[in-house]
Amino acid sequence: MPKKTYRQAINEAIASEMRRDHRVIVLGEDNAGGKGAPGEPDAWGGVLGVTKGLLPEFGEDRVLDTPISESAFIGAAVGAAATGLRPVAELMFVDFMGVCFDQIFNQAAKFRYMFGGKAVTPVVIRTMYGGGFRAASQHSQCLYPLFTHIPGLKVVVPSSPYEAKGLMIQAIRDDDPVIFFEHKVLYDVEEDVPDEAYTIPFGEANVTREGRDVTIVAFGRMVGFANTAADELKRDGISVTVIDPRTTSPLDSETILDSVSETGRLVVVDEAHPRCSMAADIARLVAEEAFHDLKAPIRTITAPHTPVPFSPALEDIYIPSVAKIKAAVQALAAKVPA
Amino acid sequence: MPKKTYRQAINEAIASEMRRDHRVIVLGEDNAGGKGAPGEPDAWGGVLGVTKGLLPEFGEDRVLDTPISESAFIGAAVGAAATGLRPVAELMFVDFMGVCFDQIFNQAAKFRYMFGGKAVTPVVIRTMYGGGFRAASQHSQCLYPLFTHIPGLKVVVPSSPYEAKGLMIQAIRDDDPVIFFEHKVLYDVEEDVPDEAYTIPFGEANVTREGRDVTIVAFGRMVGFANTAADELKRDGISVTVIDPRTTSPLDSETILDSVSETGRLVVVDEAHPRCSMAADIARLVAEEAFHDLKAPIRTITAPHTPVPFSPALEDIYIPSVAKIKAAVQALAAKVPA
Amino acid sequence: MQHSREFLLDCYQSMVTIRVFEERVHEEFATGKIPGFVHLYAGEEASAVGICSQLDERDAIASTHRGHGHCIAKGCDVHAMMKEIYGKRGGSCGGKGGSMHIADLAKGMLGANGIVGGGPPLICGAALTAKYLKTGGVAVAFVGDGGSNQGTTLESYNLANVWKLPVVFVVEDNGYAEATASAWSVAGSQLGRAAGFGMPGTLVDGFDFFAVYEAARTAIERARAGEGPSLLHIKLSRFFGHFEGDAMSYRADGEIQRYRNEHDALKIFRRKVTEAHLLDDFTLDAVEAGVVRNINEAVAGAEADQMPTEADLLTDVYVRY
Amino acid sequence: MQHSREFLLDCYQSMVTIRVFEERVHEEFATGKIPGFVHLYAGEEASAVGICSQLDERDAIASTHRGHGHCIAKGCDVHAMMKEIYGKRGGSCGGKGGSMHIADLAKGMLGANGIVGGGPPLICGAALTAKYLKTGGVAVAFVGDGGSNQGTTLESYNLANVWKLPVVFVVEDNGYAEATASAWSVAGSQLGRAAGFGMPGTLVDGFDFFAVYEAARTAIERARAGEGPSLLHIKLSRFFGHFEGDAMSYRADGEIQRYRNEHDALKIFRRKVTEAHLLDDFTLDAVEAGVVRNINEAVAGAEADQMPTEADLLTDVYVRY
Ligand SMILES: Cc1ncc(C[n+]2csc(CCOP(=O)(O)OP(=O)(O)O)c2C)c(N)n1
Ligand SMILES: Cc1ncc(C[n+]2csc(CCOP(=O)(O)OP(=O)(O)O)c2C)c(N)n1
Ligand SMILES: [Mg+2]
Ligand SMILES: [Mg+2]
Repeated sequence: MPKKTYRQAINEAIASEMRRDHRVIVLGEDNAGGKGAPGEPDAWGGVLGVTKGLLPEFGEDRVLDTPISESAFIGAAVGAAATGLRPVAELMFVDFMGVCFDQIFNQAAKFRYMFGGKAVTPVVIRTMYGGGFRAASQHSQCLYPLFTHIPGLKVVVPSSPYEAKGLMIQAIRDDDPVIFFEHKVLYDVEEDVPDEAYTIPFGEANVTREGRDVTIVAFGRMVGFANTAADELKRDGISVTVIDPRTTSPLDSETILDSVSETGRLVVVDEAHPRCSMAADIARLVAEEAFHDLKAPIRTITAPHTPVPFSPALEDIYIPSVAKIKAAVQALAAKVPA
Repeated sequence: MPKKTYRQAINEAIASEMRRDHRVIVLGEDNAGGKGAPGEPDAWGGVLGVTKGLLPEFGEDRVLDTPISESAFIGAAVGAAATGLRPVAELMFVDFMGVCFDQIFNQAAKFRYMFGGKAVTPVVIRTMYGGGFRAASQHSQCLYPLFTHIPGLKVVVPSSPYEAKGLMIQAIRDDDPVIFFEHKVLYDVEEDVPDEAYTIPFGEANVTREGRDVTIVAFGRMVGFANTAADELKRDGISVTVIDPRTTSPLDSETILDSVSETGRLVVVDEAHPRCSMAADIARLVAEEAFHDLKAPIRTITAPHTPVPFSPALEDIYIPSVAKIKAAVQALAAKVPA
Repeated sequence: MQHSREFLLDCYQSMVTIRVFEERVHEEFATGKIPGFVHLYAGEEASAVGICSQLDERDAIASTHRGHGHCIAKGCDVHAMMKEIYGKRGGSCGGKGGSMHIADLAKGMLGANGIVGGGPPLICGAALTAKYLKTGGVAVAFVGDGGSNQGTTLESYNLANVWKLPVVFVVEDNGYAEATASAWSVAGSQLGRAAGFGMPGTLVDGFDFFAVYEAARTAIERARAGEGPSLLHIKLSRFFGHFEGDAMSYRADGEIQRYRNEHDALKIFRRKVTEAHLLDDFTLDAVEAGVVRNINEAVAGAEADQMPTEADLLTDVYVRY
Repeated sequence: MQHSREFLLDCYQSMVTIRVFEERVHEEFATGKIPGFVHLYAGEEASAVGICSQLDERDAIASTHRGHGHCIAKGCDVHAMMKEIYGKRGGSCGGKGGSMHIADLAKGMLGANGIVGGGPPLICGAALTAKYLKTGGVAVAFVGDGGSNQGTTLESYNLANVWKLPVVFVVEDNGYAEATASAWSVAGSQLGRAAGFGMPGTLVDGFDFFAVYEAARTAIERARAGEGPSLLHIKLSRFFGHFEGDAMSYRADGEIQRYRNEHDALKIFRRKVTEAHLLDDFTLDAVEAGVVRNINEAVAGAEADQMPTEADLLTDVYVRY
């Protein structure tokens, strides 16, 4: 199987769906780039090149650049979805949600319910999230917990190129509004990705490591960290299950509860801030529904309750690390009754 | 002590701070009302009358009506706070956050950290929340979990008139950005409220009922429900502690953990949606930090994962109820080992 | 523009339906039977009907919190609307939406909207669909004078023109946003803004159906021809408060009575069509009588309908979850 | 307008400082020493300095992601700025903000801003403070051509005028928002929009310090006199990419070279002041040499400075929590 980056995987997923269904269109700031400018068309293909090449293949009717006015063009994507298209809109960085959240959480998310089941809004909103880019407080947030809180939205947090492709195709074919979180630090990560189209269903977790002692639930970029931690811990004789829920909404509770019923120990790794986070959300799930299976306190590992710092020296200790995950697992495993 | 409504208590708090400090100003849509119109000035005093009477006392320089442009005027409040005033701005319904969230979560919340501790942004954003008004999906949300997630914000959820007055005065005197959540259904609730100014510190929970069997943590309007449930359960011989954290950020973890260490049983009541909620947040706290004190699963009671319905028949079963709280406590108490 | 008798009768019927519907909701609200926030459109009928009478199923509209008139003009079922306002199961939205969220996507009515400025971005999307699928459709966004200051609206002016979308922006200026006068809250002017964003703008007497019709015709034709968006600044008045329960102390003494006497769109329409011998009073009276019967039935139907039940609470959130 | 020698020297020094600072950051970035997203202001110096040279500590500015020039023009310490860009402890923000968040509230510099359109609402607030406290201060919001389409900016035009705030909106139109041409993304025109919101607007040659100075003087005087906001549409060009690393294939061949040759604000300033015998080349050269020394020291200082440490991570979130 050919190796592809996370960036390529997403690009390929969008392109293949555009070939399959003419209702799929792409829009966002500089999704092509060079609009109205004297130089090359498709000059950017997105700020980090994810949509590069779509313009030459699909043309200006289907790959639309936009003025900087997120409310208008994210809202336009929502309105287009409600009237028959299947737009893939880009909110460049999720940090920009604050200028357009209404169109997402009050419009797209609620149409179906408010209108008594008579609306279908198949919009995908792609957005970059996460730290590690030295992009500071307004370009490094995770924020998927805010979207997960909102009924009516589906929230996807792909952890690898293979996952990204299958989940993006699913997102585009899905009939509900989907927020698709792309971790900017993962774009250059490579793995085997099939050329053909495939879907990964929403709400079905991926168990990336199987173990007996401790369950780790991790999201997005943190899945890779958890896998590394699990592999290293294995050498120390600690056997860890790693669960990648893939989507935070819907959430595959069953896989998590099943695993905890075997291990009795849970670590949740969430790159977001701690309060009202996915870490808290999973902790709630297990403390309410699998309490009697738990043999030890739940441990959550998150970023701290501070904005994301700019300085590499600070950002590196800000983001959850493999070392922190290992330490948490070791502390829990130490409590294994002999 | 004179009886006052929640509405009066808030009004009195703002008025007394305006008398005390000329830097305190008020702004929002129709906070006076009748601006530019041929009829009476102060025609509305806020959409539900909370700021009524401020214009006649303090004049147009200090009670500013605004065009409908929440980004501009909430942002103006933030900018005014960063340059020396102490604005109390109104975001009429918290449901409208989607058109102005950037100025709150990326600007006000982050100035201090991004600028290395060199900014002070003493802005208060008052906002209405909650169900029960038959105001449907876009005028009934709670959404305080979204604000609680954001480092840099303080989030206040007063549960009664007495609480509202003391917390509002604290909010205005506080040097950090504060989001002040007013439950629209509580406005006409009355209780004894002193005439003089007093503050209630942030991050110090109020224990409204003391009991041995079960701890309930409840927020805002849900505190009253929890108190009623506790009183009724007492007659059945179940002794319940009710904790009103007052502020979700900062959170008084200690009082909650202390209580759970005595009761071993926890019910969290949160009117918000379940995912990444305060219910989840408190469950995380206890499952991580007081796990060994727990004698039974944590129970959370929230609204369901759906938008708020309009029909009274649906809204009444949508909002957590005294009956649901009692049932949860009873179920937990039944598991009390004899 | 020559109008057929039939067309004029249809338009009159629409306008009267809005008026009688709203007057009746006002009365029933006062009795406590109707829950929630209700914003009435009475007085503004010529705007909704003058515009929507030129639209068909290809065409979409987005409305505001004050949506009943737009719904009726775009052909929504008034019986289902009334049930919705009562929160009943047979309502347009099964009782889940209420007055502020009535929609009928099949009819191109993309919904009333509880968010001021919520509609214009959505309508850019509906216009994009029409343009992309080459349906020939146009999309109309109604906003109030208050909503004309919201950033979402202003951004949409730009986007619609940059993308050359078939949009008509209709600013229904009834003089107030809640209790705030548009004379104060709108810096510059609606037409100046249209020009600032490079699109044609027209000031329209919103009490005169024919004035609205003509201005809208030009804008709609322009949109259908692929020439891009236009803006109509329609001056009119609401006959009731901002919402039901509003004491309206911000309005001048006798203001509403004056509008009702001198600027009633229904009376003006009747005068014009009878004076021109296009329709006679007898026929128009019959239309009114028919509308009153229909609205009576709508209210009776709404009162008789069932409330939704617990089984309905959790449905309709997702297509599939 | 007559300018003193001293004033002109100060302004030239500011402009040269911006230029040399930016050219140097460009070089250092290429070596990999500077982390993150960096947007350079070189080429636009006459705008920042033409305006900020007329402001004092009462006055506030809000900047954009492309903030270095505004910071320098408003008097921020270039040594602390350079440290900040390197993420060092002695930086303006202790390394927590970086290039996109340099601020100095004591100097009335309310911050660069990572959010396009983030500044104008804030500047309305700074203007409100000045108006309410009667400080005589004015508040200036810089936005790009791209930012001129953001709803937050457009709302601020209206609010500033409705409240008659002492604001100057400065649209720095460098022809591009990222890779998108302003000729395409801005429907209508900046001046048309100013008129649409009822405020004066002036088109300004942004390569000419004196043109900027004069246009800004009128706008600032108007604001100080309590007459409300104005807008300046300043045409200029950036000499580097959108951010460091941008290959700029969207620009015309030779475009930047042409601007550097024919529209360099520094060269134009030098020519004007020497031709008018206000300053001589020798003095100006000395200024340049001094600036180069200063920036060399700034870079050396930044390289030598410490990184913040774990103890700094959790501080500065709240005044008290
Ligand atoms: C974003 C937002 N801000 C404020 C409100 C509250 N609100 C509802 S209607 C209204 C006034 C709208 O005035 P206008 O646009 O003139 O419409 P009209 O009511 O006159 O028809 C306001 C402020 C809202 N629903 N949404
Ligand atoms: C709300 C928001 N949308 C998009 C971006 C990404 N972005 C950063 S700068 C920029 C272009 C800004 O163009 P312009 O306003 O012309 O300023 P210039 O870069 O030309 O100085 C964009 C799209 C952002 N930072 N914030
Ligand atoms: Mg109005
Ligand atoms: Mg630009």
